Formats: sequence, C-alpha cells, structure tokens
Amino acid sequence: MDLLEYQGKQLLRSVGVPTPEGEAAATPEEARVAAERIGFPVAIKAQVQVGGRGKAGGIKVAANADEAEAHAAAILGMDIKGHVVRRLWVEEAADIAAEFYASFTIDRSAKRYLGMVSAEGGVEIEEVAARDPEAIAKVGVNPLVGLKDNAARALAFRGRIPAEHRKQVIAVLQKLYAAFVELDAELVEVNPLIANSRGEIVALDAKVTLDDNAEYRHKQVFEDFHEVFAVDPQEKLAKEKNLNYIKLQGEVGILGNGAGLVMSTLDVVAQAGGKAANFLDVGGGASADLIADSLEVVAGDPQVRSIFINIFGGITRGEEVAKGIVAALDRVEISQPIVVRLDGTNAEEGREILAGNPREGLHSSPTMLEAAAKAVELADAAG
Amino acid sequence: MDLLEYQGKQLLRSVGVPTPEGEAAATPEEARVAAERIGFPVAIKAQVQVGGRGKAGGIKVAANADEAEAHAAAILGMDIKGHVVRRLWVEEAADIAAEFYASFTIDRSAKRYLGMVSAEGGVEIEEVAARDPEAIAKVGVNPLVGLKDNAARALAFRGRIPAEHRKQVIAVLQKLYAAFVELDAELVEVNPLIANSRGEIVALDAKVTLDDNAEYRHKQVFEDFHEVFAVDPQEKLAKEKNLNYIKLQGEVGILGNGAGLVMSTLDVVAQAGGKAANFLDVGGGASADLIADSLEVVAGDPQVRSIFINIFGGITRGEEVAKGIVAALDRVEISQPIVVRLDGTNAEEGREILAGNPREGLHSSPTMLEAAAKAVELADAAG
Amino acid sequence: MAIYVDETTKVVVSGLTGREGQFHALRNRAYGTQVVAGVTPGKGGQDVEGIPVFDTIAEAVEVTGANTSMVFVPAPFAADACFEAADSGVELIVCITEGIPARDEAELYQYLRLRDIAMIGPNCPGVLSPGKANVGIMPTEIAAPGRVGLVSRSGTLTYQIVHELTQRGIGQSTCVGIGGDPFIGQFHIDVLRRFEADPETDMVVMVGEIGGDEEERAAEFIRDSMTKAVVGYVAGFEAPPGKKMGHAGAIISGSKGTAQAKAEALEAAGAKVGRNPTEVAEIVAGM
Amino acid sequence: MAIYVDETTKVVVSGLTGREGQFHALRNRAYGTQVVAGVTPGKGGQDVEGIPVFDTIAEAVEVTGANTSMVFVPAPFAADACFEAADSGVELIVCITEGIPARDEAELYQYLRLRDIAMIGPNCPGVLSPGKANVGIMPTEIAAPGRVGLVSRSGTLTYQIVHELTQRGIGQSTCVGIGGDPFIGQFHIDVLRRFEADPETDMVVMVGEIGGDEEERAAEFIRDSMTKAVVGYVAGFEAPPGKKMGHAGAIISGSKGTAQAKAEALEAAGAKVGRNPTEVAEIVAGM
Repeated sequence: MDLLEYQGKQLLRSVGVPTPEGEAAATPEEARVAAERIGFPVAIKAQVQVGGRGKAGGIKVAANADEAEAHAAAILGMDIKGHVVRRLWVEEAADIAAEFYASFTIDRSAKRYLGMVSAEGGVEIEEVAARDPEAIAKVGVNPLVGLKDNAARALAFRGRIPAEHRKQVIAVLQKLYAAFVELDAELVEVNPLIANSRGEIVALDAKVTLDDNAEYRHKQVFEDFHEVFAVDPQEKLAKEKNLNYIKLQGEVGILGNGAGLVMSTLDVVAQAGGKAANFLDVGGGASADLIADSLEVVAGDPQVRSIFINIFGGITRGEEVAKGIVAALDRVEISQPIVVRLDGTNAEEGREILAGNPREGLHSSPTMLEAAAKAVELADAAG
Repeated sequence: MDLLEYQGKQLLRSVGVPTPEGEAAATPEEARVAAERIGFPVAIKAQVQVGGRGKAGGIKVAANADEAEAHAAAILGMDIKGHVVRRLWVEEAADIAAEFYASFTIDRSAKRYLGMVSAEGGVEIEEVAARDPEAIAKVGVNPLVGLKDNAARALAFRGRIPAEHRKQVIAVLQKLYAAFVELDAELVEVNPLIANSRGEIVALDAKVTLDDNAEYRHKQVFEDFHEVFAVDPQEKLAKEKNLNYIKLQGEVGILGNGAGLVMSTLDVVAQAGGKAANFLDVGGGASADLIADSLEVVAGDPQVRSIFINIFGGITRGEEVAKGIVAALDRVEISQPIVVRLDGTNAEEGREILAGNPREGLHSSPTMLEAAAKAVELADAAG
Repeated sequence: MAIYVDETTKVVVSGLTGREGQFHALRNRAYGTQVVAGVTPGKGGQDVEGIPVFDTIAEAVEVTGANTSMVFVPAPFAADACFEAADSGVELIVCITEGIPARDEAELYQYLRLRDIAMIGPNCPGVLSPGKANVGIMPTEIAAPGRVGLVSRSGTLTYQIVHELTQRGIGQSTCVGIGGDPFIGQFHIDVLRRFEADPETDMVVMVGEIGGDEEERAAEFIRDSMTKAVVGYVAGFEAPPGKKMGHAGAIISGSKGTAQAKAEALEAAGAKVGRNPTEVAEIVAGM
Repeated sequence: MAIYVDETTKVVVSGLTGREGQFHALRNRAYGTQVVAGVTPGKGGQDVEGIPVFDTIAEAVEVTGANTSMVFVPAPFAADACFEAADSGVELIVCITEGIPARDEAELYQYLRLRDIAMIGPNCPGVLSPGKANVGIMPTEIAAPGRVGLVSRSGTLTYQIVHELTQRGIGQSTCVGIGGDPFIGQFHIDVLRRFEADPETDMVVMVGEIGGDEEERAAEFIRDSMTKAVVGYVAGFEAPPGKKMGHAGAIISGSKGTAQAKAEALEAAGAKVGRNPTEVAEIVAGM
C-alpha cells in the first residue's frame, strides 16, 4: 500500500523522526482553519500517490488565512498525472538550510535491503543518479543483521552529508531503518530530509509503501490508512470484492487464473492486434461466485467491448468456471460478447456446461491464440 | 555477574514473566513485616549465589508472623556451601500443580544459544540429565535469527510439557529468551517453572548471570544489583581496585600478567609441590601503581606465606613492574618473602631496578620453573 | 534421478491436516510420490489416510527419514515452518504458501544461505518430475516423462506450456515452479545450473516475467555456462510500470524489469525466445 | 608465504588514531608489515606518521588495496568495526579488543560464517609470521623465523613458549593467538588445518586452556587429519570450577572443560603434551 505523504509522516513521527507540524484537510475551509491553528507561513500540499506534484503546482505557501484558503481551493480537484487531489496536508512552512535524500528499500538483486543517502536532496533521486552517481551512497543491509552503526555512518559519509549534520542524520537513518523493518515497509523514502536553520534534521516529505502481505501484522495501521485511493470505479469495486484487478487502457476485458497466465493473455491480445482493458487474476481454485463477481467487474468497465476469459485449470476446476459464467449472465446484464478458453482440470465438463447454456455473444475457443484473435475481432466489430 | 534469586526475578517480572509477590529482607524483623504485608503462608528463602539451598535448609514456609520471624532468624547467617546468608526473599508460598525446567544459555560448542526445557523441574537438571537425557529438550538458537515460534514449540513438545500448559509455557519461553538477549545474559534459568492450580505458569526461582562485558549497556541494572557479594575480604579489596583476582586455597600468592600465563603459574607451583593462594592477572601494560595495588591485595591474605611474581613482558614493561614492586614495599609492610621472575620487554632494566633496591626476602629467579620451586620452598620454610 | 525430486524423495508435509495440504499431499501420493509424514503441532500421533502426523518436522524426519519438506501452512506461519524445516535435517524445502511478508522471506533467504539448503518458492506450484514424483500442486495429467526441463515463476502459465509440449509429444524431465515473490529460495539461475548438470535433461524451457533482474542474470549464465539449448519466454510485455501484476515480484520499477529487456537479454545470450506459449512449444518441437 | 599474514599482507587499522592503535600499528610497521591505512570516522584525510586515515574501512580498502583489517577500537564499538570490516572486502580480520559482549560476538561469528571471512580474536594478541609480518601486539624480539607453528588462546603464555623455543634455536613459521573469549573467529582447529596445509610448517605447538571443548575437537582433528606432529600444552590444572580465570572463555562449567580432560584428549590423539612451557620447548627440541 502506497501511503500518502501525511500518512507516512505520521508513522515516521511515531518512531521519533522529526516532522513539521501539520494537519490534513479535505476542503478550503478546513485548510484555512488548520493554517490558522498552525500559524503562518504554511505550506498547502496536495496529497497524491505520485511524484512531481511540486512541479505540477500541487504545493503552495500561504502567508495568511485568505491565501491558505485560496491555495487550497486551487489545489483541490487538480489532476496530477491522472491522480485527482482530494486531500491536502497543511503544515508549517519549512526553514530550509540544506536538503538531503534518504531511503530504505528492498534490493531484489542483492536479496537484502538497501539504504541510500545523498546530500543532494529535494530533486528526484533519478536525476541525481543520472548526473552524478557518486553523489548517492548505497549500502546493502543484511536483514538478519540489521543496520549496524558502521553502515549508517557509511551512508552519511559516502552520501557526503556535511560534518555538522552527520551525527543527527545518522540518528535519523537508524530511526528510518527501524520504521522500515517494524512497519514491514517496501519503501521508506524521505526527500527532502532537511536541515533547518537551527541545525535540526526534519523529514519534509515522506514516501512510505507498506507490504500488503504483512497487513495481518499491522491491522491498525492498515485500517487507519486504508482509504480507497483508486481513481477508477472498477478498481474500487474489485478491491471491495478482493479481486486482483488492474485497470488498463484497451478495449478487451481480461479474466484469467494465475498472474503469469493473465500477463501472457494481455500479451497475446496485443499480438492479435488488440489492447487489454484490464488485468484480472481470479487466483487458484476460484469458485463460481468469484468468477461471477469478476465477470461483473470486467463487464462494468464502459471501455470494454469484448471479454476474454482464459482459464487453464489446475486447482481451478473447469466446471466451476463455467457455472460462474452462467451465473453472472443470469445475475447481471452483460452487453459485451465473451470468448471463453477452458483447458486443464475438468475443462471438458466446463465446456459441456457452457454448451448446455447457449447465449448470444458467448463463444468458446479451443486455444489461447484463437481465443485472443476472436476477442479482438469482436471488440473491433463492436467499436 | 551472578544475580541473586530475587534480583533475577525482578528482571524477569519486568519483561512480563509472572513471578510470585515478594519482598527482600535483611533482618528477622524485616522478614516479619514483609510476611505480614504479603499474607500467609509465605516462603522465607535464603539469597545466595549457589544452588542446593533447599536441601541445606535455606527455604522454609511460615504460617504466621512469628514463624516467619523465627525462620528468618534461623536462615540468616547460615553457611551454605561457603556462602553466608545475609539476605532473604520473602514471597507468597506457591500453590504448585506441576514443576518444569526452562533455561537459555550460551552454547560454546555450537557457537550459538541453547534453550533447554523439561517437564521434570524442581530437581537439579544434571540429575534429570543423568537419569533420563530424553526428558530434556535442547534446541539451538542462531543469534542472528532469534527464537522462532517453531523453536519455542519444539522446546515445549520435546520437553514433554503437558498439552494443557503448552501454550502458556511457549509464551513464557519467548519472554525468557527476550530477557536473555536484551539483558546480555549468559544464563537465564527458571527451575522450577511451575503451573499453579489455576493453570498459570509462574517462575518460582530464577538464576540469572549477566555478561560483565556488557555492563556499559545496562548501567542501571548493574548499579542496582551490584553488591559486593564476595565473602573473601581480599576479593572485595581486589574488586574495589578493579583487579582480576580469585581467591584459592593454597599458600603461595601469585601475581602475573596474562590469564594464560597466570593459570600456567598456578600449575607450575603445584608441580613444584605447592599450592597457589590466588589467581591474579594484572593484565596488559600494567603501571607501577597497579602492580603495587596487586601486591598489597595478595600480601594481605593471611594464608599467603610466599609470593611469586611472574611477568613476561609484552605490552607490560619490566621496569614498570620492578618500580611497582619497590613502591609497594615502600608503601606497606609486606612480611612474606617474594620471588620475582621477569622476562620479555625491558626485563633487563627491571632486574637492574630490583638489584638496585635490595630488600630482605626479595628474590629474583631467571626462569619460571626455578622461581616456582623457590616460592614453594620459601612457603614451606615459613609454614 | 531427476533434479530436486524423484523416486527417492520422501516428503514431510507441514500443514497436512489443513484442507489444502491434505488435498494436495494425497494427490502427490496418488501420483506415486513418497509422502511419509505430516506435521501439525498438537496433532502428533494422528494420521491422515495412513500418513502419520508429528508435532515437529525434526521428529518426522527422525522417525520417517523424510528428506523433503513441503509447506502448506497459512502465510502468517509459513516462514516459521520453513525455518523449522531448515533446522530439521531435510535437504529441500518446497513452500507453496502465498502471501508471506517480504521481511520474513528476506530473513529466510539469508538463513537458508547459512544452512546451505535449497528452497523452491514460496508462492509457487512446486516441482514435478513426471513419472517420478510430484511435490506441490501442479496438475500431473498434462505432463509426460521426457527430456525437456522447464523452469518458471508462474503456475498456470507453466501448465499451459507443459500442456502444449505434451500435446506435441514432448515430455519433461522436471518442471520447476520457482514462485512469484521477490525473495524466493531458488532463482532461474539455480535451476538452470541443475538442469545443465542433469544427465536426463537435453534442453530447457525458461519462463520469466516482469520484475527484478533474475532473467538477465540467468541470461548471463546461459551465455557463459550452459551447453544445453534454452528456449525462453517472458510474460508481461503489456504490463504498465509501477503496478504489481498479481505476483508480489511482478512489477516494473521505473524502467527496470521490463519483459522487453528480459527477452532481449535471453536472445543476446543465444536462447530462442517464443512470443507466446504456443510459439515456445513450436520452437522446442522444431529443435 | 605463511598462514594468515606474510609479506603480501596490507593492513588497515580501525582505531589507528587511538593511543593503543597508533603504538602497535607503528610497531607493526617498524617490523616490516605493510600498514597501509587507518580508519577513524570523521578523521578521514588526516594521517598518522604517513599512514593515511579514512572515514570507513571500505574506502581504505578501495584506495589502498588493504586486505587485512586490524581492530583496536574500544569494546563498545569493536564488534561494529568487525562487521564493517567483513563488508569492506578484506580477507582477514584481526580483532585485538578485549571486553566485547558475548552477544555481539555470537552475532558476529554467525555473520562471518555467512561472509566466509576469517577473523582472529577478539581478545587476542594477533598473528606473527616471524621475519614476514606482525599484525597485533606480540613482542617480536622473542621470535625467530623457522618451521614450527604455534597456536594459542593466550597472550603472555604464548610469548613464554615462543621465547623458550627461540632460546633453544627453534624458529617459528607463524604464531597465532586466537583469543580467550567464548566466541572467537578462528578456533584451534581452524588454525591447525592451515598449518597442516602450510608447506613452511613442519610441526605445531598447540596451547590450550580450560573452558569449552575446542581442544577436544582439535584433538579429533589431529587424530583424523594431521600428518604433522603436534606438541600440546594446556593451562589451568589448578583452576577451580565455576570461576572465570581472567579470560571470559576460561571457565570450567560443572565437570566440563577441565585441563585434565583436554590434555588427555590431546595425548589420546597422538600429541605429546608438556606439563609446563619449558617442557613443551624441550619436547619440540627433542623431536
């Protein structure tokens, strides 16, 4: 789960990382009240799960209450790289003496964690990496050993943190690492980590991604922060039904079992000249109900002009899939044509059920490639 | 540092291990007051750094205040295997349904930690090991990984903890392990760990040894618990002067540099027909002052009839040693004859200093073996 | 003799008394695999259709001589079961469980290195050596004994390719589903190394997907150290960056981990790469 | 060529700017050892009598090509310096520091196994290959080049024996002080293995003391795997049980770890055992 800036900051503050005073706001009026409580100048910051909001005009400083309200009104509703701003973070404007970068993340290649620090903060770290890779310290952390003092020091020294800030930066790094581990985070990134004019080190931004697999260990945190961020109503619906669904830009709706097979299905649809409208993996051993729910989600997307159901039975059984399709067609009006490819466990039984329940627009195809071609053809015809 | 029972229990209680209510007492009157506060029946328990106090009569149950005072009077001052009882622990008498054994310690052979659990508690674990080794579960714990749930479970299952107590015992094991690690303990042993009639698991005894090397990490704990337990006045004096001194039973006082060399010195004295009165390692790079302090401690032991100073200079320099000897002889009256063997760094200079300050009873010997023989001969002559 | 599992494999199943564990363990046994023990703490002494259940894996190993652990317990307890297996004396762990937190897997990965024990998974369909043993959840009907090795991150995608191979009369030596998580015990490269050394394997099909750089590393290994032919396939050309495509590990981070880059790396290493499962089978059939 | 340290050894000293570190590093250099760098965080860019100081060991290794770390920092920071050294690219760590908590050493021991790096110590006098290199605090005047290897837990006791050997005209290939703590990086057995393989060593003197069972394990190794003669010595026959004799590791626990048992194990393994340092030297001289 990608947290919003203010959510990440709340977590960091709870482990002792200094962050500026701030309050969340959802309306210009709330922003005004928050700003008055905090005192001026304040920064009004768009809360979106995407970088680059500063350049997009999503951060503005207000010198008084009227300005705060006006900025809030301007930022709320703004579209930043496809993310609509629905929430603001109002915080005391920072007094920046120096801007650094610090993060901990998972290093898949090295099979451990990775700490990164740079004295060049406040800009995208990829830019720094491109311009001067030596300006970024990278230190691997063995998960069994943790962030030893020497590793925290190495990050500060090699990241060229100035001597006068080094000690406090090292202390903050240790807290960030502790938060990274204790929260089961996949990413904890602070950019910029600033030194203010009093020499204090403060996290001025925070990007925290939590590991969804670890939700059971952090029920409260997930509950507190779980808002349906999805812009897309289909993604929202899928989330409610616990489906593994991702909205894409094409017109062929996809439903399959197994992440690899579904990815492969998107690819063969593209090879057949179409574009997938979504990724939807029903997982292993899907029931008829789950199949019906899934079909409803896919069909509800107005962009979808045909639907390709691609199932290779293993734990998932063909007759359950077929029953789910029939049940969904009974339950809701599905206007798009459907192509079904069933193989593997009990595929024969499944095909028989479908053959026994003929519907207009419900097609069967014996192979994945033929099914893809058919689905694309039907989508084109409906276009 | 070996903690007393009640000290260990205080630490275990602080990490959430249930222990009986109790109070320390140093006089029969204090014991009476404590007993009245706790309520009867109470157990009056001798606090000594040695096992087997139960058999020696160091634990008694009192049904009323008079009994409590009488038992306390009887136990205080008792000599248990050379340890004089100077402190009592008064605690609510236990209601024992079952007695188990649990410990965590350092396993030198396997280079990791070792957990041990047995359903046969309340007797010395060595007895159980001799009678039925299978009754003791032993599980190694990698320090980088910690006590995983499966290891705690394995201890409970293989230690034959009855099913009805297993879950709580596992929970206590996890707390004991956490205490073992967080306190930098060398040993945390609970024997017996009891189940009371309400099915609660309670630590009825506690043997905790802390790692002296880790004192700097637990300043408060060491300060709270650091009482001079030493029975021997020489050990007490040595502790005050920060010397590495152990009292032994012989008549030849020993002073050397380096633990291995001092152990070897005890051995050659025995080979020469004598017995060492102590182990004293002045360590590396000893100053004249330290040598003088050490000599004072050794000479102050009334059992000592001759003193053998055995120095092989490395970091320690011969002239410093010689100066220390001369200074000590100036500072205090030393009645025993002294044999000095100096070798290694600046031994020549040292020998010259000694030769330049001749004293009655101060002898030099060129080799360790000759010096040992001489020291034994002098001790015998003085005997 | 086959890689990872064969006739000598003796499986102890953590979570045998659970619904999933029981279902698949019995299927594995029905296929001829020696499923010798189950483990469920507190249920020691029971049995599941004749398979004895123990409280700990170590006890199961001691009594039954099990040499392979298969883990079916729910995610919150699965990493612990793998740690337990690592200390129990087995040589191989096959962890089917999906949804284990990355932190647990990261620690487990490093611990297994310390113990020098191979683990397949987590979040994988297991290993099938057709005609010899099946440890996991792969459907066996679609496979046939033969001399093509297969390694894949994905389950059903693997079945699809196995199915297409078998339909063309091409049997498999061993099919290995290594799992879709970022931290898994055996990566493509580890499996390729075993196939290269396996006298019963002539050719290898390697199925990758977006995310990480393991396919690129495997490509290096293919170029430098493999004498046997490799046919590659990579899923996820259409996957958008920054989205996890079902598998925790299937995510393009920035411009890293794309299917395009992986397919190109494999081709540059001399592997033929099919554009879809059918083409993969056709390439193998043509070799 | 000698074991652990020789002419090719390039030492980076953690704690070079401290009193002890500076004194011994300069002595080591005066003996001819290549002391190429020091490390003190925050003092990077300075130098100690021409030896450049860096902020981190990794940087020192990168710039100077150091292959051996010598650690002289105070106990609260010493284990961390060893962890740092383990990640820095050196092949050998010599940790002189005394008084490191056992927990830190236990974790360090397991981590070094994972990294496959050799560590001498902690709480040791270091390693001396007479005429080639000295890394540590051993006095070099008492040693002479030769073909007898020496391994010992103790400092001054080692010097005593080296001294007695040299006085009898017997030189040493390498003298290794492995340290007196319960968790040390290299135990007797590790050093014996290297001496057995070292073409410049003909015979080995092994000095043990009470505590643990490493001497017993070494005895097994001597019996099973050593072709070279071993002369043994064990200190602590007079040590009472339950008391730490100066070294954190020198303690008889119950009836375990006695000098008697260790000496007997060595003799049973075919080693001649001297009763005191002088007798050890005499036995070697007579062989």
